[in-house]
Amino acid sequence: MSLQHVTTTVNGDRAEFLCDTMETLLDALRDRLGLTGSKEGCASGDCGACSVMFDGRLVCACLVLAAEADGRKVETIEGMAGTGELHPLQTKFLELGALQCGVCTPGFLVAAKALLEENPDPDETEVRYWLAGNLCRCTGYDKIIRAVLETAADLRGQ
Amino acid sequence: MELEFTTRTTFDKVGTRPPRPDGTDKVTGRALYGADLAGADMLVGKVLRSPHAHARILAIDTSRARALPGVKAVVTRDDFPDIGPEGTVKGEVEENLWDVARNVMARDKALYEGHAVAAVAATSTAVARQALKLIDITWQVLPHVTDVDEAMRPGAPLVHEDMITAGMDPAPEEPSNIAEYTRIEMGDIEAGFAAADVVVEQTFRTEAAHQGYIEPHACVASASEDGVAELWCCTQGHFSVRDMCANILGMDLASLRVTSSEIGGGFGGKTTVFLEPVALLLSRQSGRPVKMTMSRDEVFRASGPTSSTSITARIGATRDGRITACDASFRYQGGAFAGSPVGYGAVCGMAPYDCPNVDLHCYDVVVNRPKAAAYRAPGAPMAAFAIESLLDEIACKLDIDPVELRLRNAVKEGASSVYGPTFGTIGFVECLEAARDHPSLEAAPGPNQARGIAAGFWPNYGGQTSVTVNVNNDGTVLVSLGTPDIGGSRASMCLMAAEELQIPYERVKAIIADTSALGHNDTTGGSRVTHSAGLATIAASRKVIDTMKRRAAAVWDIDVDAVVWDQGCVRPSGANAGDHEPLTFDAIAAMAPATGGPIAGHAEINAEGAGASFAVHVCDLEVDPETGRVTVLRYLAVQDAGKAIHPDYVEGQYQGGVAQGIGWALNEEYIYGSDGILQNPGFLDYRIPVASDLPMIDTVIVEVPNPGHPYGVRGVGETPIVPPLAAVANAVSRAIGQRMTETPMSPPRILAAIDQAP
Amino acid sequence: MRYEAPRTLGDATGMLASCQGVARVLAGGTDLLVALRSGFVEPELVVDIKRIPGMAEIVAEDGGWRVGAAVPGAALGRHDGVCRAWPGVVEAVELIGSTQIQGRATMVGNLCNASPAADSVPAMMAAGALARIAGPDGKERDVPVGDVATGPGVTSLAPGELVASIFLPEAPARSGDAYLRLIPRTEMDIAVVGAAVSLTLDDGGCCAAAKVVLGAVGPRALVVEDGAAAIIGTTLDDDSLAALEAAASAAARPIDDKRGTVPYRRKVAGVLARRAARIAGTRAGENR
Amino acid sequence: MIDVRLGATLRSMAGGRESFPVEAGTVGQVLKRLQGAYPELSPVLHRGVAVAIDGRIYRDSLLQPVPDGAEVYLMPRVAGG
Repeated sequence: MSLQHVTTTVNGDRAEFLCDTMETLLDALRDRLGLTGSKEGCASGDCGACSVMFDGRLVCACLVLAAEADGRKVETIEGMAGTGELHPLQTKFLELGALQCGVCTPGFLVAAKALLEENPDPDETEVRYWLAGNLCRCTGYDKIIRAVLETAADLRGQ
Repeated sequence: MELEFTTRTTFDKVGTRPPRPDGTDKVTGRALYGADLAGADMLVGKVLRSPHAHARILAIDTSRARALPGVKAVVTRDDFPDIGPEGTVKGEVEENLWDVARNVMARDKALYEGHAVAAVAATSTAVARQALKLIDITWQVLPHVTDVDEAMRPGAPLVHEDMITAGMDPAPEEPSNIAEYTRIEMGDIEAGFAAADVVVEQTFRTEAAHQGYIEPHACVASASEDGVAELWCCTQGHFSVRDMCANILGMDLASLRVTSSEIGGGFGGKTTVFLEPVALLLSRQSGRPVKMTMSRDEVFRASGPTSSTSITARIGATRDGRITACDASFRYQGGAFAGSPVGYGAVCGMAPYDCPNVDLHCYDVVVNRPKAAAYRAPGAPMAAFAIESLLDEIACKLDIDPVELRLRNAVKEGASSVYGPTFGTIGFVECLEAARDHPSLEAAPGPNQARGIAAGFWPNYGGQTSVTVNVNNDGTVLVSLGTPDIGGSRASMCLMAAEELQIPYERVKAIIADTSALGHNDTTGGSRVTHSAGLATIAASRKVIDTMKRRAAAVWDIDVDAVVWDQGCVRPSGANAGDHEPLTFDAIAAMAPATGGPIAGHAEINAEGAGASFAVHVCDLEVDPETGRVTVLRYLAVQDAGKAIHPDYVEGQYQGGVAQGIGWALNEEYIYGSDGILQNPGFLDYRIPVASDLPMIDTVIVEVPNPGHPYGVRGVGETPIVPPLAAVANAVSRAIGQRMTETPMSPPRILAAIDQAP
Repeated sequence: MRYEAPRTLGDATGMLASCQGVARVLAGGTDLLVALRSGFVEPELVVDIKRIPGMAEIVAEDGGWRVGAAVPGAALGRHDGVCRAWPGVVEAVELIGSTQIQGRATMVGNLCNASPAADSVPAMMAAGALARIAGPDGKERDVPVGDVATGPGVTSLAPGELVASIFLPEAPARSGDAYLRLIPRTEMDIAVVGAAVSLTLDDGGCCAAAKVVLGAVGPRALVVEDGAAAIIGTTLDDDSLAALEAAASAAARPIDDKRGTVPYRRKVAGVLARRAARIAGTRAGENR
Repeated sequence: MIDVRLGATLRSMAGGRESFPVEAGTVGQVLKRLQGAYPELSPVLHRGVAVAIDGRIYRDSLLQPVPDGAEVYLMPRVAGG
């Protein structure tokens, strides 16, 4: 079985790997590049734990073939914090206790960041529907939704 | 236990909401969970699972798989030692190891669809998958049964041909699928019903739910030639994993070191082993590290969901709403092995109420489904569904407010509980009053809307715990715990250590140590950790203080009785102790090397004194009368926490339990076809609530201190999932004017009930 | 499995045609990757069409819109022209999965997956959409969207053919469309029942033309002629909507499965058709 | 003298009898003397029990003192999720 050579950009840096054509982007990120912040919760696009940005669009990395990443731009949770500084969403999640076990948290953060970039002033319903593809089994979502709404307000300077 | 205390009520740090010590790693993706470890030369392990609900395994031929290039190990039932029905139990395992060993790998029969029958380790996932296809099994398919009531009928297919019901006098002569019968009796049931003015009776059914943790089971095993092995896995209890694996594989406890990874949710489902013994065997056979992860589909088919149940209950009450009698039959299936939580369910259902006459019959039933594991307050939500629904029916019949009805019957300190002992200090009445007085009850339900109220109870427990508190020379403190942190317990332990040591919270860090670093720790579960690990952390911190007092006294050359611990400093106890400047915590820490070496405290305890926890939930919802769809509009969870150490994570437990309970009530279920095959082993059709399904979940933390803990802590994790099935059912029933008696209350079921309404 | 990402439509159809074994087209991949992962399909060849120029574009054509096969739902939902003309089609596409799925899933993929419960198909059919099919001989043909899926998982596409785009025609003045589905949750589920209605009002506010299409109540999306007849010539008053409801329930040919029962689907098909017609009517009234 | 009572859950396993008097000063002594004096309790003890003393539940504390005249119940052991 010959492997596919893929050259891509991950969190702003050029990345290269060899992969089987059956491998998903999630497999490649985790197993080829050692970026294990994106989690596999279902491998069917139903839980959102592997949410990443793919050429500027929010996607589940488990539903993208690794080979598709050639020449594309991938952004993962590992690239969310600046140098020595957390993203405001990350800070707010910590401040409000918006995580328990934490395994869904990277996916929520990537998805929430995408939301605020597109809609800086979402209401509660918009946040809930935008994040409906991210399953959390611990928190009942309450503190997560609050954290996103409060971060949005902070970023708007309110 | 040697720790002497009076429960304190004023705190400096406890009750605040600082960020958790493990938080930054979790928001940046650095935290390592079960599937995140990679080792050099690591193999991939995969399990072959039964496609049949019930089948005898006549032969297993692995020769074609072994011949496939890249396959490094293949294990089947033949590779497991026979531990015998009594087994040699080392360590603190409480599960029946004979059953666990057979659940991990099928022996003569596959007992459910998904039951493991063989496993391989190979150089890649693709090769491992290919190898599974090359294992040839000769099956003799047998009749199966997956429904609890059908399994109890005479003539039902027998899951275990030789199972004789325990607990019956005289013992039955014929085998059946009833593993155990238990009867719980108090008072005079006939007199109780004779005294009743109103009697309600119903049969209720609940379908099995899965814990639904987002992280599938995963582990990495590495066995070396000298018989020593290491295991990394996501678990609620790595000491129990060590004990179970060692016993199943015939190893010494000291030869197996288990490290718990970060854990992506458990809710009781990660209290046993599935992959771990198999991975150890594959590693032993191949001489290489082996990683195994379950797919989501395997999690549903082959880990441990909760029981499905069938409950017939009858409650009598006087005209003024005093409960006089309750009799009930609880039928819980525990999957393919004995051990459903029927007994807990039965006592938890009635525990909140002062009912003098009780007669409960409990049946633990086996069926061709995966072995049930614990799920948050095991057994209690289903029983509460039945009991709290009947109380709602009584409230409707007598036209009494449902909170008022419960207040009239609520257990108080000194009441005798249905499971025996007299209640100590409890906060049920306080919870009911807080719910009654909450502003969210002021809104009157609109058309097609209604409000449902239900209560819940969980006894909580303590258990064995070892904690070490190490003081560094710079005055920072490290707490080593042996209880995996599922929901923020490291933050709570740091708060309690900081409170005792009177140092800033930021100066305390906590880790989960592996099995070689601490004495035995019971599993994280039963809502025990904040109570028991908290007790141990406090005890260990007090030993640190004792040592610090001795060191300061020695430096001052005065008697240790002449110093006191005050505001994070050691001071002379009075004028005649001499004139010494107080020594701060940091100063004594800095002097440690020169005053006798490292300062540490440790505590190895068996925590007792767990305080029972009660909750009252209020659910407002709307039913679409044309489609049967339910929209939850408002939800209030009131619960006694004793003392909330870190209120964010207490609220989080309430909200999380509510969300799981709402999911179970409305949509979550195991759906079996007539072929005994699970039809919805994925998050698409096993419908756990998504963010847009739920409203904000209001919480009220009631604090009636538990006298069994120095800070008054009660466990909080289990109780919040007990009331929601009933709270939702009571609301739906009131909205449509028809009593709902089955979960899930899916749109088709509600529409059918509406169509049947008079 | 061979993965190819051709740069022209001709290359794509050529690869598909010359493949001896199972070949699959990869657009959004939200169905294909799940099938691959579960072992449900084991293709010899996967042809990724996203690198073909124009595939991810929406262009104006004859007063309507041509939507490329690789346009994800997220892009369609942000296209003002399509949103204005066919809000029902857009809402149907946007109901497919989560935000993450919307970043990938395409209308054409939803069509070619040929699920009886596909959300966008009834809405496209009600809108009179055409699928442009490209073949290995370089020829293209346009067929009504309703003719692509022939049964669960089966399409009328010949070997080597693929659907290159969907044409949404010009929306007539005073017209409106709507799509509703029933799922137990609010998101992330497969439709238990879906109902699309597209209609046009005359100057007097009477319904001059209508199409009613149901999803998930038959082996493929069902056109309910009797339902349309029940509202044409009416002002969408309660009685005509009740007649539409009855016609939709009567036309439904559902099965019992893990997602719903026959009587439930039958009843809800009527309810949703009625509700969708009311929304479409309101939209038509606002659309001058 | 301590009057050990069986919680309702266990009573049916021991022939229905509720009360078992023993002389004992600790939980361990209670269990040992029950075993010797009341053979009908062996299925209960074999199953594993927790002991409630004046309303507080002890699972494994054989050394726990039992005050004379205390309310002592045997109960099934409780775990959880």
